[in-house]
Amino acid sequence: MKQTENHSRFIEEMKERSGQDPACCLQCAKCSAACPVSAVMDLLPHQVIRYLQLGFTDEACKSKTPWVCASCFTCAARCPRDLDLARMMEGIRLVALRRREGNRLNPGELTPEQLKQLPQQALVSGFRKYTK
Amino acid sequence: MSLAQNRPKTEAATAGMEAAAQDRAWEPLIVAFCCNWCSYAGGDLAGTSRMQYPSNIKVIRVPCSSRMNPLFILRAFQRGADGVLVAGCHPGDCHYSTGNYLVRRRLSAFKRLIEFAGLEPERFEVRWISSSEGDKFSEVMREMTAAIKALGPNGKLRDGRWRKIT
Amino acid sequence: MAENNVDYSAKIRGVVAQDLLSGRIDLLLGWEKGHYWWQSRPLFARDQADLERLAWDSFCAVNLSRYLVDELKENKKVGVLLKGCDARALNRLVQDNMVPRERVIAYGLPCPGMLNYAALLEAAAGRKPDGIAEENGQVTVRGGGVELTVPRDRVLLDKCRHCLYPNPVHCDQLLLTPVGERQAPERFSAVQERESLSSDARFAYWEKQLERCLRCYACRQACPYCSCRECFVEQEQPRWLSKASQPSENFMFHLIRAYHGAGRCIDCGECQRACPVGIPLQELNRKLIKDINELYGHYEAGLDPGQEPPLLTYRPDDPAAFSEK
Amino acid sequence: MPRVGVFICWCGTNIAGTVDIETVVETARNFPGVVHTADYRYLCSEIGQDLIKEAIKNEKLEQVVVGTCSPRMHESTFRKAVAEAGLNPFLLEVANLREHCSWVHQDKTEATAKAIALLRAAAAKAVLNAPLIAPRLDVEKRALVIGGGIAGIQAALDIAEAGYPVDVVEREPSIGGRMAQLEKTFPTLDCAACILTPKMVEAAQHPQINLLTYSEVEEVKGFVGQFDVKIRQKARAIDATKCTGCGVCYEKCPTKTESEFEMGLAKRKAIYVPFPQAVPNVPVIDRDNCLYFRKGRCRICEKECPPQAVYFEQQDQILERRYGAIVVATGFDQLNPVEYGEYAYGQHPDVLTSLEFERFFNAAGPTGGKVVRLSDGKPPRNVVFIQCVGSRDKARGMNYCSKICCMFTAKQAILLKEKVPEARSYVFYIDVRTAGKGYEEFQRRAAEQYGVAYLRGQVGKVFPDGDRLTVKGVDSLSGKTIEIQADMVVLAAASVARGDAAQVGRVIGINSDQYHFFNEAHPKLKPVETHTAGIFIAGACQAPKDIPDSVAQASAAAVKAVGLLAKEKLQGEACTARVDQSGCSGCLYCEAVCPYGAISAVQIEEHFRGEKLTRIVAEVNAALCQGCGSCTVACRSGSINLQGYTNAQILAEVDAICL
Repeated sequence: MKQTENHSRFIEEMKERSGQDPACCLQCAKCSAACPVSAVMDLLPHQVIRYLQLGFTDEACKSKTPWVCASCFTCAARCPRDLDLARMMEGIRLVALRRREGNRLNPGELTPEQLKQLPQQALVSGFRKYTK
Repeated sequence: MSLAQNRPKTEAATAGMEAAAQDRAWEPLIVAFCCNWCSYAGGDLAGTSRMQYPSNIKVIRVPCSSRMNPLFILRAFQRGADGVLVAGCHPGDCHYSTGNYLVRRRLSAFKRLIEFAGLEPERFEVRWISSSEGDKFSEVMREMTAAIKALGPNGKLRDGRWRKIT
Repeated sequence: MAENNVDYSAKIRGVVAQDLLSGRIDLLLGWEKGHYWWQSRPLFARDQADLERLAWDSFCAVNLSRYLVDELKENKKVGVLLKGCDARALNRLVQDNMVPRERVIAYGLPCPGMLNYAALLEAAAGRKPDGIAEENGQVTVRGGGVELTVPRDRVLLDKCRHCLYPNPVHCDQLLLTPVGERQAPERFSAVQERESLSSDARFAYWEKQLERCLRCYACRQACPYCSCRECFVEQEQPRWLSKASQPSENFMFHLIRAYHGAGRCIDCGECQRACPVGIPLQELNRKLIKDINELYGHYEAGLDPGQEPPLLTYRPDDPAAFSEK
Repeated sequence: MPRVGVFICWCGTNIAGTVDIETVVETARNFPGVVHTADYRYLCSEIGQDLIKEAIKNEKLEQVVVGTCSPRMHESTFRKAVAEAGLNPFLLEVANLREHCSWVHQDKTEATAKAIALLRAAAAKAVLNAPLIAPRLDVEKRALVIGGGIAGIQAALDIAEAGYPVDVVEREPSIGGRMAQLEKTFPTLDCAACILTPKMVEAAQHPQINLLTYSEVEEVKGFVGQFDVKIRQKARAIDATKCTGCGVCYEKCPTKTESEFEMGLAKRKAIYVPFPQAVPNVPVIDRDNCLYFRKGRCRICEKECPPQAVYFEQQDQILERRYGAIVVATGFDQLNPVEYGEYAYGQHPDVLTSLEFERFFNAAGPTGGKVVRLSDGKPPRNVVFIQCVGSRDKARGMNYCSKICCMFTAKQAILLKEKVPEARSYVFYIDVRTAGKGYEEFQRRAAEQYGVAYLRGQVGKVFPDGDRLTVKGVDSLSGKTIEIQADMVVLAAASVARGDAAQVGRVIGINSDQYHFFNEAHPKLKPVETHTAGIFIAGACQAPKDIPDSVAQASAAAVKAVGLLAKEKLQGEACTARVDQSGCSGCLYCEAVCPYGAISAVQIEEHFRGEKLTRIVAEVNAALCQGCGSCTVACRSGSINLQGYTNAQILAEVDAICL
């Protein structure tokens, strides 16, 4: 288990931002079973939580999963421990963005076609999710 | 050595506030009357489960919350309590079957009366805590302590002549 | 009323004299004139001579029911004159088993409200009045050769101003014709006014009121619900409170005095009338009446001795004045 | 001032670790009346108790104060010690320095200061303690068992075998309870009926046992040794003394309705016995469905009944009886998983709860013992078992583990393989919990010999897909999402308290936890006692429990009840209310608030100015008084006081704690 100060600070910050404590997770994996986008995740949601429980925060951040999460809240509705996974994913994203002091989405990288084709709402949501 | 020594025994609330500002060591005294069967047992469970709460709370055991004579409450304020709590079984769960139903009426009327006389509502509370609610016990104690700390020392209903004897 | 009170007194005397002389009652509790014209004090009549002094006028404020408790120890059967509030006081005492109802003959006197000497003084505008006359809801104050007339409502006792039951709610014999309904002003207005203040302002108000208390216990002596054989304030074991007139002790006394009337006080106002230093004691009693009515349903003490006082009963779904989470 | 001794317990480091014992003892020396102080590592030990007894004798102590654990723990221990030294046991006061102090505070200075305050209050109260004598009460030598399931039956048999008469009240028309609904029992695969039925018959035939089936407890009054109970015996509309149990009536009855015993999967008649082995084998007419009761015509059963036992006019009877002890064994329910929309329960006939599925194995069950799909009557190929449906679920269900599901699921998977050899079972679980003799071996057998696939993970959703069910889940160990085409889905729904448990608890006078399971008096040391003396609990009404545990607890409860019934006299409550008649004005407000009817009016004579007067005052029946003290507050003059918690004592405590 990784217990460095850096890792525990990450967890604490994530807990504070999301209001969710990974320690409450039973690892029943119901979130993963219910997740509609799990097919395109490299780690299943419960595995991300497991990494957090064990202190592998870098692995959790490197994973595509928090960025793929569509925040549909199915996991939150099903979780028997009343954990809001979607909020946790959001927490991981926020902390990760602040840690790296960078954005995962640069407006300059979007082609004019993309900008034209994508609905406004998607752009706003995208920037909210991938930039700090 | 006793916390009580640090507590100001002033007549009026305002004087108490000033004293509190000067004396940062002020800690409120809260007297909690707990019924033997539910709330006192809830306190025991909080203990067994090591659920921490401020030491400002001092518990007096009564057989039933319906043993609570309002005079005991006034006496506590008179002698220097900054807050008083009465805790009993949840209505319907009274060990003596109906005690807390009567208490609900008695102490509702009394609480409003002493508030009418000028006491802040937070200073006198009634809560239902069962023997299995150790967590609620400690939480109520934490909440009450925080609320009284925010209010400052109680000067109202306090007897100015009354001092520590030892 | 004052105009005709001689006639009324005579009429009352006629009825009760028969009962007293025939031995139906051993004693009659009524009123007689006191040292001053504006005072009527209790009369304990045992014979015709005593009865001659019986008076019924606008100053018979003293509640006679309280005297039954002691007088019934020495007399088998006692007759008592009851105004509206006195009749409810009798119910209070009967309900508390302080007075065996069957040993009392209650003579009902519909009451137009009693007058307040202080208010008359005020109405006399600086002159010392030496008598009054009453007609058609007007009171004429005589004094220093001048007569001033004011509406009767203006010179009523505080306790009578809010009276809801001027006619006795029960009696064995009604002696006079019932008075009409009166428009009583909202009795909780003073309480509501006080409730709107901050805690500190309320405390300051009561601190100021209660610092005058002499601990003479006149309020208790006058009160029909304070019927204990031994009052908690006088107990030595345990000593609930000390004898000193000291702010916190005064608060304790008055809060508990009022609390002991919770669900029992008939709101007759005798406590406040009896108070020599003018503490608004009725406000504390009314606060309790108001709250208990709001929380646990309307209840008027003294109307029906068969109805259980609200603090002696409960409903499982009662509301509370504290959080029940 | 009486001579007071103060004794402080370290409780190892439990108190001494947080409370500075030396300072506490030093301070206590100056409390009013204190002439002796001592402290010891374990005051409750024999040496510790001797320390107190010696001091009482040597120092001529008149009052004893101990600063120890909670009085709810050891008050009686120290009372006994004090009594052995010749003092009245009620001349003892306990300050709770452990549960209410050392265990809940960490700062040593604060905890020490609080310990002193608590001890000072106890000493101030002790000074005013008076010797008390508990009244001696009669014991009615008869027990009541509420609930006729396996726990109730066992408790009744044990009490009856000890020689005491027992009444068993059962709400349903037959005893047997949940166990009667089971086909086989884990971990031995005994047939449930084969082991239960003999016990049912034994109970019915035992000369000391009186079965009151189709009956409910309506009111419990009184107290330990003398509970006065009202039991409603619902009208069966059958004269049980005539009925031979031939069954002609229900064969002929034209009205069908859902069978409760079969979980609604089969029909029963309006006149019925719930199951073939019912005890007593006397039918009941269900008045909500009977044509005669609904519409005033039919009466076929009456005409057909050979011994003329049908008796439509029969009325409910109220039985009033006194009991010395009560055992509550009212059992449990299975959660209705309809709230869990993702499992499609109620949306597809092949999604079942485990209790429903159990009935499929029974030869007398809805399918005649064949495991088939309700949708098409074909045997299932793939069966998915989902664990923890509503258990370990603080969001939508119960926070606790239902304890029995892992085992009954393994059992059902094994039974399935035996009935339908080609069937394959999949179990989605969070953890497999098999604590119990032979349990682990049993579960492993399911996995190893019967090929049951255990998947550690949960099911996200069950999709009704044509005539099959698509189950989407995850195996968390491999991190693979799993999709199974299932023919049946069995939900291990949580075991929950009976729907009306809270209400029943109120009637009986025992309290329950947040889930409405009845509370034991102590989670470890008093597992079958309740907080109400003389009332004991057994079986799944206390918490989810399997059969061996229920039976063990039932026997434990029976021993407790027998121990009570065997007593010549019981010691009543010593801390009872007492009236000072000279101060009592006879208003009897105390009588109005007394929950036990312990206060009544009495006429006394008094001398007043040379004359004899009579007046009414209140009087307390100490045998009835339970010491709640509600009366003391209704008494404005303080003329009724509670011994052991007098007005003076509580005021003294308040004063001392505020010092």
